[in-house]
Amino acid sequence: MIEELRKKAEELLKNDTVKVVFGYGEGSVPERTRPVFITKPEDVNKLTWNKYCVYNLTTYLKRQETRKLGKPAIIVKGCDARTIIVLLKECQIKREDVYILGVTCDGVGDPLATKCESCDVHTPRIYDDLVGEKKENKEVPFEERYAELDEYEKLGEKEKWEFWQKQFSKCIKCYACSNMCPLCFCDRCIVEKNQPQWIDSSAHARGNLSWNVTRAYHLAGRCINCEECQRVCPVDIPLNLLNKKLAKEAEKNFDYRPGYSVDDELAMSTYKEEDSQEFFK
Amino acid sequence: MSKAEAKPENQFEPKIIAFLCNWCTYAGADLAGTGRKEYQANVRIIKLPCTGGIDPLFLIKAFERGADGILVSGCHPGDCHYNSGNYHARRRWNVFRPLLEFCGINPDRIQFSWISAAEGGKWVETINGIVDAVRELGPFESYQKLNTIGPETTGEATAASGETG
Amino acid sequence: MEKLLNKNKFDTLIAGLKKQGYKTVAPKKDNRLVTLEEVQDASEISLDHVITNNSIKEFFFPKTEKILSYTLDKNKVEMEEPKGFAVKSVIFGTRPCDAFSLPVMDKVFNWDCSDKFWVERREAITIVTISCDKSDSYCFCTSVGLAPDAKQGSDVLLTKISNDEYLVETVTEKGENLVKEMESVFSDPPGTPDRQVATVEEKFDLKKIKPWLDDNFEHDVWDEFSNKCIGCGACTFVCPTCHCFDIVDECTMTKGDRVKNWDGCQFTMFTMHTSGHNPRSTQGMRWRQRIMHKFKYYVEKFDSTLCVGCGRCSRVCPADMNISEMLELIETEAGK
Amino acid sequence: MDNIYRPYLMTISDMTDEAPGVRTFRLNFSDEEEGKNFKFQTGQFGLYSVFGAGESTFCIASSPTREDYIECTFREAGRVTKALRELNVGDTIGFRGPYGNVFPIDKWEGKNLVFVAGGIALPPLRSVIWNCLDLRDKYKDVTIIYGAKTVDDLVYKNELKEWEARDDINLVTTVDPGGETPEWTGKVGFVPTVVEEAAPDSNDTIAIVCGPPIMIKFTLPVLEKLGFKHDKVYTTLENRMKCGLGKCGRCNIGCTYVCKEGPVFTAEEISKMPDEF
Repeated sequence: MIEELRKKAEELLKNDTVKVVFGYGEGSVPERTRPVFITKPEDVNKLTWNKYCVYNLTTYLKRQETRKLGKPAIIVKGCDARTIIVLLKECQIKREDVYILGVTCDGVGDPLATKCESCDVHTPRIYDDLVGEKKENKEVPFEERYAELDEYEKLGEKEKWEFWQKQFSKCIKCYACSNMCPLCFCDRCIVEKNQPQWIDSSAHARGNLSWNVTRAYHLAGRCINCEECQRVCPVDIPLNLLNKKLAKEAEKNFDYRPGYSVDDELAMSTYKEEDSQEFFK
Repeated sequence: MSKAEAKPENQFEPKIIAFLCNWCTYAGADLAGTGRKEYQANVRIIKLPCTGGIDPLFLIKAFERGADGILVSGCHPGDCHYNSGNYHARRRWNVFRPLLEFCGINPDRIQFSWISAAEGGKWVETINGIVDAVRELGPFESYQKLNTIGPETTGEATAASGETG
Repeated sequence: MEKLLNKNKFDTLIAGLKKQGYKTVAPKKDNRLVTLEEVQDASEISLDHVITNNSIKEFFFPKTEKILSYTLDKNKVEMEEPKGFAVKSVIFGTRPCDAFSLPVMDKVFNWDCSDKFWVERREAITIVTISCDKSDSYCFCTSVGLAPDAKQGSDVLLTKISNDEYLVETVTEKGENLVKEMESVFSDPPGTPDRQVATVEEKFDLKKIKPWLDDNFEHDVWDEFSNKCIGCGACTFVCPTCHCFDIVDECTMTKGDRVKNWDGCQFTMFTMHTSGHNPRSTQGMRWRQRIMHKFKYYVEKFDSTLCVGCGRCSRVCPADMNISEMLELIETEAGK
Repeated sequence: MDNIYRPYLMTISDMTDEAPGVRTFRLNFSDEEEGKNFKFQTGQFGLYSVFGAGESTFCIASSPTREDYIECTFREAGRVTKALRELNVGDTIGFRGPYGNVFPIDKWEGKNLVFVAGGIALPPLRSVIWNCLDLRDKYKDVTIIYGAKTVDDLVYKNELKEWEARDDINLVTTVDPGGETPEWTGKVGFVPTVVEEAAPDSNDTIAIVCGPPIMIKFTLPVLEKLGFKHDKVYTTLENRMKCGLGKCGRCNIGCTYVCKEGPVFTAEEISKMPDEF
């Protein structure tokens, strides 16, 4: 599969279909890979593919440093391809400006990443070219997809508060979560705006709660649960639980899952008259 | 007045912030006033053009600044002055409310309602309802405690916590 | 002064320190993280790690701290000095690289004028370091002039000499006093202790780095190496020697605090002018600033490298940017 | 130990609107004792704070020869300057300083002085201009070349009139093409061009230039052409700052900390700095 990827990348660079290939390269230790940006056909051997390819490379579609390398071919797993669909829907990229090199995937991470346990996109749902044997995207039941939340949803109000306060107290406001997130693409994040200062930039209890809640909320109905925020958090806050909770609510209330089809309407920019309002008085 | 006189001593008086749409609920509250209807005086109203313009951050900010409870209220579905603002708002609260609940914030502290310009009576009921409910819950101490910055809240992991040695 | 400390005395030591009014901080394990934090007794201490996830920095320069409080009444302002930030403490079981970061940072926090929030904490806290008995591939203390059993910055240094025993060496008067205070838990050291110290491979030659940096402010390597950087502040925040900060006001209508927060040179907004002009407008420039600050500017200003080789930045980097790899690359470039 | 981040409390005793969005405050120490002990030299800056909004860095725009007060001039641009503009005479602000180095006016004695400023960059020069004017007999010819986008944008309009009226100052004012009004009697053109036309004699002359980066970039070559040596040209730099004390780590240009080794630099010093402005 690595050979096939390299061959494909080489071809795309040689025939000038793209200027750069966003892919995975060997990391600083065997248990890690790192993003690589291949601009010369002779460098394609730097590309690799293994179970440590956890990154969602689509985040580099938003960064000016990598955008200026020219039209990219981007290696995406099924989950990453969902991000591409959201980015297309949100008009952040144009379809013709990116060449999608899909890879089929049995799961990444060691131990297997949580996101892979309930994967229903082993084969990307959007691609220009597919590398690897096509796999069936078996539907995973709703309960199973959100099973991770059960133990937290069961907690009492006080326990929930204490659990999250303990988690948020660790936050150092490094913003790795939002910088890594391919869907956090605002030029200037709400936390960087100070007129007014909606979110305290200090890493104290108050600032950390408003930051983490807002970050998660801004991804409501958009997050495809690639878990990158959680993976990169240097203080190990289970951020994806928040994202997943929102995804669950969006799916439950609006019957919507982001990144499955370019034809869907975005959940948070539309409405239905029959939307739930049971909690309204 | 009668309520105030009947008030038991040291009874907790919650601070309620109400985010109201200009066209329906605010007018409804106004109607309650012109109709000389009495309701508990714990509410501070913030008038906005439309519930669709209420960012969830407003709610967070209200708690940060000491609110014990929040009411968000606008036009009934179908009645929005801007056609669909309240529908969009409803979507937002449909996900935001569970998120807060998931983080351990009692959903009873945030209430949502549709009150039209003609429903002065419903306004009175709603306010009395939320004030009583939040009074029952007590002050939102767990959130308000977050507000003290300085050595005492820089986290357990910090040498700076505790008293001067 | 040399002594011997048996692991089974940790309990008495921590209890004794607490009795003497010390706040005790030590490595504690929670799930995947090992962090330095307050412990109530020795059973909470975890020593089975290469290095703690958080650095010692936050005990002297917290991620957020009040530097001034005030009350506002119409146009009258009353200022109040923060109190109680310097707590008599012992940090037990930090690593030599972390301990060394303190004398390095003393230089900037005392440059011409002293930051009392740093200085008073320095005075209040005693550092009991444990030499590293293991290392990982991210460690490079030996490349920046340190060693897994270096003493600089520690008040007391413990080095493992058997499964249960540590050799205790006092480094400063403060350390000596601490050992005296706790005399009963220590015993006399053996004649020829077998010091169990990790080996850390020397990855680059520091002497070759600065001359290259002097000449290569403009170089393709800055952009090429950093194009995977996502511009977060994880590296700077976990770094024991990154000391950049922001000052912000947080207030209500009647009172407020002026707060000093960690800030990092990798953020776009860090240097942005109000006009929108940004002297360091690309990630390459910001990455260059980080390397230059650590291995050139600080050396010129304070005759000290602003890096202790702990490797934390490389461990946490979301994009696997590795600082020692960068320096190895510079060494190679310098050799060309 | 003293808290280096603790500001002096200052009372706004007067304010002047200079141009759209630009205002000058005259500030007096709330504590007289502090005021008596306070000394600064021209070129230095400080951190002005609105309690509740934060701190912002600008120069001290008044001359140290006027001892009873300090003045600052700011344009409303960000959070702090916006809050500053909402204040009135009698309100209290914070001030930390003076920080940074100074214009070496002693070294300039007996020489001609040429001041070149653009837009909102006149305030730092105003301090040194008044300083030199208050010691007028120590210097030979004084030329001031000042330009702004429009007539409205010229700051210190009253002082410009006063300088114009004096016969011991050669004042040249200019506005960018299109920025003139029918009554405008000054020049029309960009500052570098006007400097070239005015062609001040470079012999035994010090030039002090302050303005937006683009103006400085084009003015320095003009001065060079007129024969000004790099070490005879002074400017002040600005960078984002938080502490003003060399600790917060953001104002450096290469190895140079603007807050401590600046803000005053000669063109020669600047030419040696890496391109990181």
